[in-house]
Amino acid sequence: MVWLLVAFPALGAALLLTWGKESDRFGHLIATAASAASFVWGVVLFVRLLGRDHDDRTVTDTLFTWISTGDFHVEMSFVYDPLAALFVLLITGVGTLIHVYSIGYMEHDERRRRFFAFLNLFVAAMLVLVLAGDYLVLFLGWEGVGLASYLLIGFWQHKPTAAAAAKKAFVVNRVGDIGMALAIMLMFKEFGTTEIAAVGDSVAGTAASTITALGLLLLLGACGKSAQVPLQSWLLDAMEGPTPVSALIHAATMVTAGVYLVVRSNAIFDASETARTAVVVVGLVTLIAGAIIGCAKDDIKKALAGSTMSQIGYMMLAAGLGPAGYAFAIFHLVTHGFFKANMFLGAGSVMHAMDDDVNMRHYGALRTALPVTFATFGLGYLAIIGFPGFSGFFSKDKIIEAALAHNVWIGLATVLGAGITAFYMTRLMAMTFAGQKRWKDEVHPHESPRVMTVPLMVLAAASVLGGILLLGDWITDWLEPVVGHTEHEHVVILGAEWPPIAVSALVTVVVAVGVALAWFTYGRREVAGETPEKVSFLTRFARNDLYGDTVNEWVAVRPTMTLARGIARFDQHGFHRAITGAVGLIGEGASSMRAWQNGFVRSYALGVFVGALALTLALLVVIWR
Amino acid sequence: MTAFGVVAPIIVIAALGLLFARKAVHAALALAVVMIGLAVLYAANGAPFLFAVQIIVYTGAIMMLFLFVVMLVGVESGPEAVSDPIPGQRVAASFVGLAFGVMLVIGVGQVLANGFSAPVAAVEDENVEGLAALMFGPYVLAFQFTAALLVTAVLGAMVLAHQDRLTPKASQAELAAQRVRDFGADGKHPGNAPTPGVYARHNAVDVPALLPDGTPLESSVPGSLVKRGQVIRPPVTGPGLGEGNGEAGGGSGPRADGEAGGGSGPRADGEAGGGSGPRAEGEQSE
Amino acid sequence: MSDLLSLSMILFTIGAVGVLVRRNALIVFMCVELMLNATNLAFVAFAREHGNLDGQLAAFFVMVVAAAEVVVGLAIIIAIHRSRGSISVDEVRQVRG
Amino acid sequence: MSDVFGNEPFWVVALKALLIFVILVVYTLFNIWLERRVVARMQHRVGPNVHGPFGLLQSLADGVKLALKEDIVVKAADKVVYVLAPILATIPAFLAWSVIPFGPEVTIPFTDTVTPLQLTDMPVAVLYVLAVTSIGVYGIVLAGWSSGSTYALLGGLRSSAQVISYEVAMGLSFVTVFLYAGSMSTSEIVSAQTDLWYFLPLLPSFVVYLISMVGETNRAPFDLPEAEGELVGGFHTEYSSLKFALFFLAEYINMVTVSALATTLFLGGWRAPFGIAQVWEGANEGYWPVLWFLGKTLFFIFLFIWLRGTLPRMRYDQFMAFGWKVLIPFSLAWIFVVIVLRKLQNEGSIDEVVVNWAGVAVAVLLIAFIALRRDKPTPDRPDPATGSAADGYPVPLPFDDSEKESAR
Repeated sequence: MVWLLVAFPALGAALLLTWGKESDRFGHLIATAASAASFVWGVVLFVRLLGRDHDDRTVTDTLFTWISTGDFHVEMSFVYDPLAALFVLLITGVGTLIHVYSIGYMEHDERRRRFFAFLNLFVAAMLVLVLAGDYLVLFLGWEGVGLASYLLIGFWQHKPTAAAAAKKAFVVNRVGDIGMALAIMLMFKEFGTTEIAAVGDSVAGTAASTITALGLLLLLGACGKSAQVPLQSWLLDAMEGPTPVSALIHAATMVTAGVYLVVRSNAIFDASETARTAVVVVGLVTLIAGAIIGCAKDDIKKALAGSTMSQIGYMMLAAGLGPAGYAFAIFHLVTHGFFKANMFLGAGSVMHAMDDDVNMRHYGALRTALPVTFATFGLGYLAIIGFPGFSGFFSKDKIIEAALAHNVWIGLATVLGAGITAFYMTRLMAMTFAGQKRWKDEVHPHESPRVMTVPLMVLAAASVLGGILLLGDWITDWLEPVVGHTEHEHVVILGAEWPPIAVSALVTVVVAVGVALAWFTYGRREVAGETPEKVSFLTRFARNDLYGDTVNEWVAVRPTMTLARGIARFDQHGFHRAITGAVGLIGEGASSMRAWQNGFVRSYALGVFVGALALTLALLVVIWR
Repeated sequence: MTAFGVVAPIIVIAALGLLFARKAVHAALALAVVMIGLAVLYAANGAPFLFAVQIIVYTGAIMMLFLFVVMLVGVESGPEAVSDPIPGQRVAASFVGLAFGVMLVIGVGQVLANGFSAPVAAVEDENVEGLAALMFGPYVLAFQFTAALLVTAVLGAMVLAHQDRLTPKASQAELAAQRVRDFGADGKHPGNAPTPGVYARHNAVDVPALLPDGTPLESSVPGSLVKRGQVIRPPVTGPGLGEGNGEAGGGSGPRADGEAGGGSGPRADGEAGGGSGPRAEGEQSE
Repeated sequence: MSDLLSLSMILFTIGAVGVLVRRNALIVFMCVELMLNATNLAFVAFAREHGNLDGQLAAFFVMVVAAAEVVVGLAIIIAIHRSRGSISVDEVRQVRG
Repeated sequence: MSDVFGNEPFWVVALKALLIFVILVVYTLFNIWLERRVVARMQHRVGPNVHGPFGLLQSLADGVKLALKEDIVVKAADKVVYVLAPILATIPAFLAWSVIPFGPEVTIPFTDTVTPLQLTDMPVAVLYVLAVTSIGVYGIVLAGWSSGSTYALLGGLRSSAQVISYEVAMGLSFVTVFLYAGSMSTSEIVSAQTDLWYFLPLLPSFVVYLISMVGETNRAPFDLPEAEGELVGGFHTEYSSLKFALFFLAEYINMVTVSALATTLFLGGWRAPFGIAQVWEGANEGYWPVLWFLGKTLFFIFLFIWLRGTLPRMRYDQFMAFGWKVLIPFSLAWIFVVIVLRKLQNEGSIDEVVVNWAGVAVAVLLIAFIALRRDKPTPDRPDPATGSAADGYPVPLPFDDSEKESAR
């Protein structure tokens, strides 16, 4: 009955999209109920799975044969295993909270029913993605997620920027999809199957180069969906969508699909050192790049988006570490899902209070005006910077530890990343909630309604308590059937073995430095009401998203446009001429033959017989030869 | 091959008749002869079932349909004009036909010269069963398709030949009621028109019937004959009829009385106006 | 065998010439039927020569298809006659009702 | 089907053909006389009783008179077709008889030759009869067309449409017989009826056949092509003398043909009626079966005459609707039932005897049902002859003098 998980939101989406206007009044409730039902069912299944034997925690639910042609068979099958179970809970749980939040956030939007339909569609697609037992089915969910994100980012289609952002997200994602599609085709060619388990079994005994190619292609797909360098540029623009969308898609779920893909394909990555290294490099670069971008943005959502990039970079990096990191990647993914959703929704709450102004330089001193938002946001903040005891502390710590054990320089880079994270998050907190009020008098900040704050509270609680999952190494244990056993590795720096507590201490110190720097820069000093123009090169660099768009423009867009123009010119002057010339020729020939077209049926019959005669003659000639 | 010797010339002559017949009906008859002849050949060549089907389907159904259409449309379709509107069509057609025939002869001759590998072994006794086994075995799909084809063809023909009624068709009861209403309104006789009298000098319908009292019933003569002025008066059948017919309305004597008064119901009414005029004409032309 | 085939060829040729020469749509149609019949005869002849019944079955199918064709064809002729008052194939020169 | 057919000496075939011809012509003369007598009896008349014993030679006299009448060829007629039409109507009528079995194998007197009492037979004999009948339609259509008369044309069209329509229902009623007998050859169908005549297990088919055979022969109450009130004489309005006689002959032979076919297919052909063969061993041997055969045929002829004497003519559209919308769908449904039964039987799911007797039981129930329905009291209608119908005969209303006076 795993399919029920998908069925609820899918049905909700279908219902809301086809039902007429009369469902405007209660459509959002249907959608929320569908999502909640899916969550409840997810919990039930999860409990059932807990009750099973440690090694017997995989439930396969085959619905029907989707494709059957020749030797190629694709079953429409859902695999419910520990990894998928975690994801299901995260998606439906956070998803339901965001549904609830959206009831308040989108209250005055005319097209609220449609918005909820898209949300449900997204949840359904994401569930298909994580439950898929076959890469082709996974691809179905993958594309469904892409579609839903396109629809949601561009939900306020009346804004040209939103429409452009949606298009950009769609196009960039397609680049990643090419990798994904090629990977699936390669699997079919090499293994004759695209079933995930079967592919995992077939990896042994396949040429290393093939596996590497497969891993790199999958990584390309993951980069697209998870906004990793070099396909990161869409994520920042995607903040044009309604804030719940940013929370759901661009923080908690969709962008994690890439991480999921890498972890799910662990068999492939385990077998290829090169692919793993590529993943680590991509993760590391994204981690630092995202963090730097986060430092320079004045737009609260874009700052958070940079943070998301950065955090997903952490997960990617962890996933690239192989069996040592898979479980921690997922662990961080879950905790990140909690606190990032929390903070995005908090940002939404702030915007709600500030009449949809997103510029942090117009905020300040909101802690008194928005006490609940401030409190929940603050908890999320503590979680993300890794304040000891909070969920982010455990999850990030584990990744840093594993990275240090893997390679000292990579580990140190992740430590640096943690410091930068602390810096920009403190900056964000300080600019938003601390200091003097900088908003204009006509703005009257007010706390959001209960329907929005309750999800915030729940998510804040989860952000704080997420670390529980690590108790007694539960999560590594839980995921072991899927990703293999996680060895506890020892961190060795300068020939000496560092105990975990020492690593934690190091990280905490670095984080404290970051916090202090930010606090002294933004908390204690007056923040300018407008974005300063005279800034250092580094700041401008960061503000412009590290010139990611410019690079894209020069590397991809310009050459393509030039090529297209050349082809168009050739088409105009070459092909067109040739075709019109041919047409003219045929036309003249036809008018000279028009005399034959006399309208008499019998003349045509004569033609038919002459033709038959000629054919028979030809036949006879062939026979005689 | 005695059957062939007898039938083949008939078939060829009939086929040529199809080519040269002036009237469509003659052509259809010629074709029917061809088809029956072919059926005989089928029967003589181990295909008794085809023999029956050929006659029932081709001769009985298809050609009958042709005849129907000929009769429906053929009244004004006279013989074709002598000159062909397409220049050179006849010559070209004859040439192409001849070339085609030659080609066929050569082609089939080629096949025959190569000979057949299979021996002549027609299974005549199990003809029907054998055909059934083939039809419902390997060819069952084709058989089903022909069924679909026939249904489609019937529907298509009905659509093509159908003419929509603008008003609902009057039922028998309505027609009867209308007749009675007409009778009530202006005395139109509700039954059949009376049949003409019989006077066996020649074709007898141009003689009006006589009422029991000896007067001629003018409405018994077909209207077209009256228009043409071909109505004949019986010379002498009753006393005084010969001289009495001229004064129609104002007749003298006791019989005129009876006519005017008794008049035997509605029929007299109907006839009174219509009958007298034409009758005068008829006399003049006679 | 060759007798039957010769007859079949003669009939086919006559039918072909008839289609080309006659102008009455009905007779043209009959000539088409004559050609079909000629092929049927060839089918039967070959069936006998090969000693199996497939040829006869083919002839049977030809008959069925011919019946369908005639039904529709005659309906078209009637429709044309109704709209143009003529059934000469030479009259039907424009593609409009 | 015996191997004898097609392999007999020429003189035997010629003799049999001649005999069939003679029998048919004589039978036709007899039937005409019979019809006149029976209809007369039904109408409280006497009928022809002057020429010959019981007036038996009346038909012969009429025939001679008809043949000697002036032969008129209408001016507007298409001469060739006009002459051809009656011949086309008559020849197929005779041809159909070549496959009708009159009796079992017999020895020709004064020789040693043993031959079946049947001109020939073929695997598709019944279809052959259908085919020949459909050629006979040409005579009617062409007669109607070539006369150059509107009445004749309409009568011819009507007639051929009628015959073709009812031929379908007729053919469908044959199908069940073929299924039961496993053959389309007349002789085998007869021999398949040794134990049980098919009219009982196949009663619905039999009824359909009875109705369609009347329609097929243009007889009352389906004699629409010759509906005198509408079409004068129908397709033969313009015919006279010998040509008309040929049409007349064809019609009566067709009647006998369909009767003989009914006998062959449903009433056991030349087999002696039930009971006789059990009592008398030789009933089905020698020349006796011819008697049974002609007797059964005569029964159907009587049925024709009876119908003519009883029923009024139907309206044309009702008649066609009945054929297409009642008889044919019903036949199809019944064929389906029979096919299912035969399939079950062939697979051994049910016993043949059970099927047969189930059919018989259904038939008996049907007959009983109809009979009981007839017994239901009909609602009282005002008797048109009130007051003077004491002895049960209707008489005209009492003449009222006062009315007559006022009319004057």
